Amino acid sequence: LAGGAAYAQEGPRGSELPKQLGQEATSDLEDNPVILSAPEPDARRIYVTDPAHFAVTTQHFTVDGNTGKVLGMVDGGFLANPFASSDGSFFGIASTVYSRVAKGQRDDYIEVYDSKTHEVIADIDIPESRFLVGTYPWMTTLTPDSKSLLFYQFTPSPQVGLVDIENKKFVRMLDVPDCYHIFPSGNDTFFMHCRSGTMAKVTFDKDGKVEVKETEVFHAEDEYLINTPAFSLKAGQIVWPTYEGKIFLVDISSGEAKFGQHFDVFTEEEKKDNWRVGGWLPVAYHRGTNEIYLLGDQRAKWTHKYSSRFAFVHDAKTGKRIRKIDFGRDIDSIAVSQDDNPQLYALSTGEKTLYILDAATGKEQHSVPELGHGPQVIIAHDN
Amino acid sequence: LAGGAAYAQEGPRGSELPKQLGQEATSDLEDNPVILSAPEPDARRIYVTDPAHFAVTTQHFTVDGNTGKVLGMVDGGFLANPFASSDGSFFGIASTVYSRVAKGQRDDYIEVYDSKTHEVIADIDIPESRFLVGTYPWMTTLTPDSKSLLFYQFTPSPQVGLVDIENKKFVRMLDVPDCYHIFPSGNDTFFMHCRSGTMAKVTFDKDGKVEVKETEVFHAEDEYLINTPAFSLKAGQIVWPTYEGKIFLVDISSGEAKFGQHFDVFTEEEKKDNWRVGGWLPVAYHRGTNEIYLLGDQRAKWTHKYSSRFAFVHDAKTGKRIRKIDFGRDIDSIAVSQDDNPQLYALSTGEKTLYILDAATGKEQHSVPELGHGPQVIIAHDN
Amino acid sequence: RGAHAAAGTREGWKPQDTDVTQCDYWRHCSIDGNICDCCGGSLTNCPPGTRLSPSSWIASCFNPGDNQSYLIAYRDCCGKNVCGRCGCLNTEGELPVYRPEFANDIIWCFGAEDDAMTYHCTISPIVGKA
Amino acid sequence: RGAHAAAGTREGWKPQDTDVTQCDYWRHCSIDGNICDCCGGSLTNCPPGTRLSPSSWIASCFNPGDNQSYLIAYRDCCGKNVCGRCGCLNTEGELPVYRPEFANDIIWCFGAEDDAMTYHCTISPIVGKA
Repeated sequence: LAGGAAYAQEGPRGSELPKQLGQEATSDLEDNPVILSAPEPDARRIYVTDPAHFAVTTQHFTVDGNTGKVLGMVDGGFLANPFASSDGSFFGIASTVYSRVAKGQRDDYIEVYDSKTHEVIADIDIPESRFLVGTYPWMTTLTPDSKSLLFYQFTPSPQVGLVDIENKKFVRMLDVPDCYHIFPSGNDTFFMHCRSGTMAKVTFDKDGKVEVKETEVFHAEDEYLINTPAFSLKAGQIVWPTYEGKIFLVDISSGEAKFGQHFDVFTEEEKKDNWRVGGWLPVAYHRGTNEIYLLGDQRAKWTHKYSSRFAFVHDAKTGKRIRKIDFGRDIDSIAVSQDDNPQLYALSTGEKTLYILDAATGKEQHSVPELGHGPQVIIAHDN
Repeated sequence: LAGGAAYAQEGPRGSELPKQLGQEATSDLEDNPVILSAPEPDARRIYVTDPAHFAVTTQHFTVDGNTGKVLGMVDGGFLANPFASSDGSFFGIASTVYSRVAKGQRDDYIEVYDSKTHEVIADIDIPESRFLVGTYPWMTTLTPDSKSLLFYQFTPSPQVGLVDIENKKFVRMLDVPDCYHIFPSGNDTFFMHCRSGTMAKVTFDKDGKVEVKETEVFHAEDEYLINTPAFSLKAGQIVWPTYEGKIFLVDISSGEAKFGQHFDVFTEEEKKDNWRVGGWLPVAYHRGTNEIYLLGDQRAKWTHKYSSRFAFVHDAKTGKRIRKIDFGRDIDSIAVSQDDNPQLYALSTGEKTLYILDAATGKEQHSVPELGHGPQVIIAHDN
Repeated sequence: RGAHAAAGTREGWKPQDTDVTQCDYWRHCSIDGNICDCCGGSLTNCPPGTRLSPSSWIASCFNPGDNQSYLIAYRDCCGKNVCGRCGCLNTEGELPVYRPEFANDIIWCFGAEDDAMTYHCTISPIVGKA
Repeated sequence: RGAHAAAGTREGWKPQDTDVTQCDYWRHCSIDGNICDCCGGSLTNCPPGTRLSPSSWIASCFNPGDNQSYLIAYRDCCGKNVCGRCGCLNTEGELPVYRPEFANDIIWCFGAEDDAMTYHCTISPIVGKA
């Protein structure tokens, strides 16, 4: 045993089968283990993102609403933004990692996964400048044809990054005004909401030429639009609540921003009883029935990001209340499946648990515990 | 606003001050914030490591036993091993990170921190082959002069990596027999425990020539030595309990392995009442008083890694029991400070809380909650 | 409190001015993250090994101790993974992201040394009377 | 159970053979980590996107269903961060690291594709009767 054997030229990889163990380490099995694939996504396939209270690694769980089972998961870096193609073929994240856990060399990238195998089908380098903020769904958005991805940059100046998903490469940064969120209405057009209170229509061509057209101001300065509106890419409809429960509707399906008739979810009486909006994703929109779901509770002013125990269901057209759902617990985020018999997904960040309810009756169908450290976001393909 | 400004040649870094905010973002302050330094370490400066149940990032908390305050923390990668220089000037970790969170390019490295500023004073690349196993303190060990670090490699074959901490560079891998753990007795000599039940003395010279000498077998095959013995580098004393509470003593201070008189912590009667060892770090050794602390409880066989509610204090020389401490709660790991008025550190992985007791009376002095997700390891400089 | 950020309650903000490590300490009225005092820093200083951000979001917080309101310029301490201790989410006067200087979901490490942009904890220095 | 690995209890191992997602399922008698069935895999298959390890540690587990003991060859599914669901620590017959083939603290991903060595979850296939 004396003497050090020449250390192999190509260093050890630390993943080889240990020579000193030999056969004991690899047994023949009665079972024949394989790596599973998730089923083809349907309208009830959802992804739950755990930003883990600003931790440098995040988890993105694939959940089947029909069974309440976790189908798989992918890893993201710091404040990774999830996205999912409307045709269900892929999903992905815009992510940020560092060479030494939370310091050293920063690397931003887009990772795209096959929605069944969860294998990486694209890993696209982007400039290290995507906006690092609490996870809002509409800051990183695919174009309707799922061929391009748009991500927001806040500093050094407002820009939107264009990524060619199909050819797996970053294209360019587009200059935009001091505006936020990205709502595509076409494959070369998206809308943003600006500090001034307007909507900006941004059009870009193959050579990077950008045209910007802002609408008139459509909400008062003290009508604070929450950071996490509901948006249906397929319907071209933005449902944007304020802290106090006023709903602004912006229809971009025509390629122009058309403001629908805004309405208040809470009655004057409810307002007097301090009913207000509250949660991380407190609003969801069901395309088929044109119904809006809004998380609300009796609460003091400035508690707009805390959980709520009730969801108010309103008709987007008439603004009328249709029903009210009592969760009987604190819920931070909601979403709905877009099928004709929709499920209501209700996520408790504190309990790290997703509750799956029948959206019509409010009856609980499944609960999915242990979803990371602080899950907050729910997205779906069919949107 | 029309037209895309030329995208700056040297891409945005995403960390600049946002131009669109200007002054609003940087205010003059009444207070004058600075970055603090921790005080000079004393015997009660300890480091608590949170392997976080096999997560790819770990946290290593610096705690002051005197005040029960967290003084700072450093980030590690997957199953990072902590170490601390016996002179208190630095501490560090042996760590493993990946380019895409948990996959992609693996990078193993040693990071060394100034024990006051917690700034990185060395970042040393090593082969990507350090042993990935639950965190055992004595798999990564500094030599007595704190100038070299030795880390264990399990695969492709048993080797020990030699790192020149002083000159901040990896030196070489040393071939060793099928043995585990690294207990240095000198700056060119360390002891290991082998599968065969012997201790191996490994000596290495400047040119990498390795001499190995094994002792006789010193314990029976069914006397299972736990993975986390206590070791005093300064006293050259290994305190190695078995699952059933038999203590083997190995004194390497002379440069040879001298087996002391082993003894049983539990009496025949206690054994009949199912008293057995249990915990992650269930044993601690106080140099000055030559006292051994061992976690134990009434438990079924094969529950050796689960928590215990009691610590048994025995004199290493005579084997006699001196006292028994009742924690009144489940404790997974213990350590003691080496000063003359020692503190007993009792860590609950489930509660993520460190309890700091007077080692003599068992009286609780401080408790330090919220230490990550699953803290298991406690180390100190003065050892 | 678990490592989970203890969000404030629907009852609303009821500040105290005695314990800086609690989420209801008056200066933390619009903090979103971890109190640096619990991470090796202090009310107004960053922990060892972090990078101090020169930029900040602001909020006006009422001090029950002297019945005055003060402008707080929350500074992030960056370059380390999140501290995980004393996690708080308070939103007194917190505005949406399109009013960034009042928005506390943003990683406010802009301008810190080494381009540090990972979030560790937050300090609550005073600018002056509100 | 929280994400914290639910260690077995001092009372000892009391296996059941009805619910594979619980830590006391008989095949999990010496598992240290997460049950793949809770992570998108199954009792004997890895979740999507992971890498199946060809190597394993082994244990003999008693099946209360048929009063037989079986040799289980625990295989890790690798290449992703830890699943975090259904965390378990059981140590029936678990031996120290110097008897590695019976030791369950080791990351048993040796030989998996792409040199994957990060731990995600564990499956419990049978080798045969013990």
